[in-house]
Amino acid sequence: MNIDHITLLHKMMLIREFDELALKLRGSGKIYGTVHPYVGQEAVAVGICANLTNADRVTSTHRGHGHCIAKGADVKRMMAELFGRVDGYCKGKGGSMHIADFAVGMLGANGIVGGGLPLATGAALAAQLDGKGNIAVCFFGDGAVAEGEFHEALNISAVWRLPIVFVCENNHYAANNAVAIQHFTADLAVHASAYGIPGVAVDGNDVLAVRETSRGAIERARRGEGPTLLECKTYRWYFHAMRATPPPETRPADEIAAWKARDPIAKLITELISRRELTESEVGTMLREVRTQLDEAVAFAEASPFPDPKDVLVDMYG
Amino acid sequence: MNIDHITLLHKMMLIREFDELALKLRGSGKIYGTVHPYVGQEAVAVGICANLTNADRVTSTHRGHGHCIAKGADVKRMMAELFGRVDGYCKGKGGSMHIADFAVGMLGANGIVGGGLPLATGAALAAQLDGKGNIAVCFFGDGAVAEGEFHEALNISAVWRLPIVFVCENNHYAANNAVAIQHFTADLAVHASAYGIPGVAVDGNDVLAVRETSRGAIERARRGEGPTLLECKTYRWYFHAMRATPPPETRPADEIAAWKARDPIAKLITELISRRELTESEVGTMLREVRTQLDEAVAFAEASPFPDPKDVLVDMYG
Amino acid sequence: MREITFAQALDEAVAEEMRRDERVITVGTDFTGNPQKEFGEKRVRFTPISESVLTGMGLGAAACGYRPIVNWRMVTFCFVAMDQIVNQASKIRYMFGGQADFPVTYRCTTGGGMGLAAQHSQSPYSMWMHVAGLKIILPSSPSDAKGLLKSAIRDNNPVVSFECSRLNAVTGAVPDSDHVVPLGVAEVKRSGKDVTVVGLAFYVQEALAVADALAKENICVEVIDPRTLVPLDVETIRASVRKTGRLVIVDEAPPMCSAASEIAAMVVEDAATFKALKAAPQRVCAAPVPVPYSPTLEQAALPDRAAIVAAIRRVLQ
Amino acid sequence: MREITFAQALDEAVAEEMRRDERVITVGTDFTGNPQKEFGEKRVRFTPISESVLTGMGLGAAACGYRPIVNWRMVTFCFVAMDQIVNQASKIRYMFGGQADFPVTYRCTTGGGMGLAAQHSQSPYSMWMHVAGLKIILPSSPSDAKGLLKSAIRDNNPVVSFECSRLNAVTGAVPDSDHVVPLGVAEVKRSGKDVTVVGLAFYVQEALAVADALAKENICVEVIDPRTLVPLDVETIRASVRKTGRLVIVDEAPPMCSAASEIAAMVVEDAATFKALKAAPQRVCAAPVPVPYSPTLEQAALPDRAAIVAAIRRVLQ
Ligand SMILES: Cc1ncc(C[n+]2csc(CCOP(=O)(O)OP(=O)(O)O)c2C)c(N)n1
Ligand SMILES: Cc1ncc(C[n+]2csc(CCOP(=O)(O)OP(=O)(O)O)c2C)c(N)n1
Ligand SMILES: [Mg+2]
Ligand SMILES: [Mg+2]
Repeated sequence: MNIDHITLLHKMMLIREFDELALKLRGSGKIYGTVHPYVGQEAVAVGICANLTNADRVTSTHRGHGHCIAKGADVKRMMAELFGRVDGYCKGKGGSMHIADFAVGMLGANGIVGGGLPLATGAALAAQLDGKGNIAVCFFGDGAVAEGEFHEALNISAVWRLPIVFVCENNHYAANNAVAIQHFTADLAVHASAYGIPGVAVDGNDVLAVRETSRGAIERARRGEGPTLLECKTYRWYFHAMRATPPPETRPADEIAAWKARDPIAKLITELISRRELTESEVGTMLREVRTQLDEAVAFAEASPFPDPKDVLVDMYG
Repeated sequence: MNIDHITLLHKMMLIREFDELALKLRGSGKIYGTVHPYVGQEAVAVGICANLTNADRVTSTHRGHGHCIAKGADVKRMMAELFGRVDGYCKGKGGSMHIADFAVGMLGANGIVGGGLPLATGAALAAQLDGKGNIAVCFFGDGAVAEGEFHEALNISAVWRLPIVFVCENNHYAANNAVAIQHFTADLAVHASAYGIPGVAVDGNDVLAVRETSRGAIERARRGEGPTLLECKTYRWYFHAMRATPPPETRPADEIAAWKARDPIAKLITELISRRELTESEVGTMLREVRTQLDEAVAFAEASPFPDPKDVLVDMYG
Repeated sequence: MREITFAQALDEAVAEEMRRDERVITVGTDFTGNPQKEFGEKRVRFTPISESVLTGMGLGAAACGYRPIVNWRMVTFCFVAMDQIVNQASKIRYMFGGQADFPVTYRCTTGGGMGLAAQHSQSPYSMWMHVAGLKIILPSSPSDAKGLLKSAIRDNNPVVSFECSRLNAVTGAVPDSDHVVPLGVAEVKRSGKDVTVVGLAFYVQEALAVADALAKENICVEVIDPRTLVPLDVETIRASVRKTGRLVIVDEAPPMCSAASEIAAMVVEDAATFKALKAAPQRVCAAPVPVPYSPTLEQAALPDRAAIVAAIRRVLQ
Repeated sequence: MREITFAQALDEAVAEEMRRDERVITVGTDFTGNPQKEFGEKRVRFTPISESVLTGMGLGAAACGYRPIVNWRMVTFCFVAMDQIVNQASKIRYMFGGQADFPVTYRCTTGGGMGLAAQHSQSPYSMWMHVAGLKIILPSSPSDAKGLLKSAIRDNNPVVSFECSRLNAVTGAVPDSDHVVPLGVAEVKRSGKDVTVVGLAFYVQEALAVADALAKENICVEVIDPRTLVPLDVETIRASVRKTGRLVIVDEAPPMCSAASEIAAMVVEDAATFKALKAAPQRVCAAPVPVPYSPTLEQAALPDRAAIVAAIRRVLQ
């Protein structure tokens, strides 16, 4: 048994089950607002964060649950946040799109496409000034590559050789728009060359490959050699976002089926079983444990009170 | 004698003398606000606009006098605008940084670095919809390449195959900051490749080369084959901008001297004389004519009244 | 007259104007229905997520003879495009001395009340009002939504259409014919003599509900909907205040430098209206915070009927 | 006390705070003097022209223990960074439930009157005031400039420092010691009994000049400088109005949804202050146009002493 591999699998399962559950709870009205499920993309967040410590900072997106869990956030407090309760990470003020856990270096989900790129660049600047070999990682989607902030962040990071890894999660769609509507090419790592930084693409459904490839980029950043643009090719299994009811699927059925056949969790399980690092029954046990953990998270959230309306002005200024 | 070549020379001279004069008039307080001299970069605007008609549109920058003249604007009305008079292009409302002449397809100077890129993209969209083979040209500096709008404009133009030529006037400085402060590389045409469009660099001090190279890009756009990024390497002879007094020079003296030795106007004169298309005395005559034309422009501006304060609300809405 | 939703009314406005004038084109990352089917891929364009270039592109195409409708979707998203709005769209006509017209319409949704948290619950219309050079509509009913958006598209200037999300599913009667509501004309949605309540968007409906309730106490509330924020129909509001002597303004933006501040200021700075005022004008606005996610906090942050009633009672004291 | 210029006072504030706390860093495309000499290339950084990333970078570095000063230069240029201001900086603390502080200072110049035309003559502070979550300073003298900017840099929240260009060369006495002016405290720059004039930035000086002139006619003008726009020292202004019964607000932004609107609104909505008012409050603001280039038009567009005097006479009638 390889503890690291088991941890990867456990985190991926936790993310998947968390988001499957979040969708159900959104449907039943326990969760408010919008849920952007990360299901299908788990290998990206988990593979990359496996190389990070709490002193490394990440910024996330609207589709942020996976990044939170991978970076080490507590699902109890995440769930409480989705429920809008005082024990949530943001005391119920943030909700799904604004979960942050500064204690583990998770500087926040972000409702603005591209909005996290400048923040991550600032975290990288701080890391560079600190000079302790810590780094920043910025997660963003293929859609964000069309925003000016993407370009500005890469440019200044390259000029200043900031310790940062730009992780483009290319799930081939921005909401309902396929990548061809957004970009000349589906290979978004090409953007690196104009900034003189490495541009690397990796199978974002292969957690071991993601971990390995990102390790190179991360070590490079730690050594002070500057940023990398890492493109993780992946796919989301579900709709872009869900409010009260699931929206209709607009993507080709065969495309979805093909990507589901490349399930990152199943892939890792198969791999670990074939390496004899894991048995089927251990998988079953792990899944049950994950579900129990999530049941507890829901119980924790349910038990947590709603914020007192009188506190509406609290937390504005420091 | 080659009329086209003489026209190129004449326009370049007119631009140079216009801006030399504008600096003097700024010093004497006849012109208000800020003057950004184009001296040294004349071959860029003139070489490119030689391939355009009034139905082609250009957008310009804070350093816009050269683009105006090259596109066919009348120096009389330009000068009146710098003087803040009612016969100026903007009736005195715009000044140096906001001269436009829609009649000749000059959609305006722009005080915002990068601000003209989206406008030009819109003009290109209009040209594409019109389907008459007209195009748009967007002038901007090396500094603007760091702004997000540069990236957004290139991306959407590439995806939509818009008829546009992006002309980066790389004069190697953004205000006092050398290109190395702004970018990983001094070769800014590299940005084209990520968008799948041609990126071409040309000696921006060689008007014949600029005209020739840009013709290719322009014809390509007219044929509906999409945008080109054209980098013109050049240099400004003077400070970034002048208000009441000329600011100190911060660039290396030998660098300035080397570029002045590559004066685009002198270069064309030498070339045309060696080709026997021109004589020294014709150059002298041309210069005198240009100066007379500018004297007339000043007289025109002086004779034009200041706007009536009562008209302050006029022109707000159409 | 047909009963349709606010959202349908807006879609109809766009479709009718696209039928009426083929220079009308529209760009955005998404559309309701399938307008490409009727109007083609040239005139209806799906775009990359690049609000800044889209905003300037609309302006540039407008300068060249088209009448673009740029859909920002949520107002939130267009802050990345603010340069093109503030430095270009609002100034371009005047600073170029009126050389050209710029008939571009920018559409976006506004407002909270739906559990969408800070970034997705904004109502910052006053930021646009402050910038001289934009026209601004803010309808509160399906009929006004259709009529105002049609006027916006036909207007020769940049017009920003703020469309309140909480009104999307509201239904109302909309005239069948070519229904146009002129810009710059407020509407007295309910006439009264005791107090003037100026509501914006969703809060017009809320003010009307409050007026109904208070009628039972013989309090006669006049409800005014400015409908267009720029140009603002100052005279209709002032005339109402001169009649009632009392003013309450209701809006879901935070109070500071809001549309509500402007309405209060322009009412009191007119000598005759000031003289007619019998009580201190009251603003009923959101708490000065980013809109929080949790329903208990969001309710506390946004104005509600109780707050409107309380303000009315204050001015009636 | 030394006499120094407004511009020098601001430079001193930054230098002193950088000496005092090595977590203070500063980024921008240009700096006055040569701060890199004293503070090094790590802490003083010349940047590409990328205001959006700089704005968010300041916030991100602030989240990680630094105290960045981001110099936008002209306020005009930061409209390209508006997303990072409105959607990130102003909301990040509250929406994350107060997990971290964000001690970042954004500096920029404002104002017209120098022949720089529409894009380079803006005073849009009210747009930032409207967004809950930012603190805002707007000094009118060298002493306040230094003291407020020092407070801004020490504050644990995003603070925007609006620095009026027309004041740059103005000189004034500045205390030698560590001179700090607290945020949120207005100053009565001149005491009077007949009318309260609230001026902003350059127009504080103009109001004082007008007060001098009117003193000869025995008109006793009280001049108040809010100094900080957020938090706004409402009580000092209201107390003055309760004393004088008359209010004039002077600012070079256009009137609609301006700081002047806010001051008018918050004065009149307080019952006691409203009662004390003897005349309709007057705003003296810019014409509702982009600032035009030509001196004749620019003068017509911006407020001047004559306009202030006229407004004072109106409220005294
Ligand atoms: C600036 C901005 N524009 C538009 C949106 C609306 N929006 C939210 S998510 C999304 C699609 C993002 O696509 P991508 O970056 O590929 O991320 P994914 O959803 O695929 O994870 C859009 C358009 C937004 N949040 N911010
Ligand atoms: C968005 C924005 N940021 C900053 C400025 C201030 N500024 C005006 S010109 C300039 C330098 C521009 O350099 P470049 O694009 O290379 O053009 P050049 O002046 O060399 O022609 C700067 C920083 C501005 N006008 N707009
Ligand atoms: Mg995507
Ligand atoms: Mg340059």
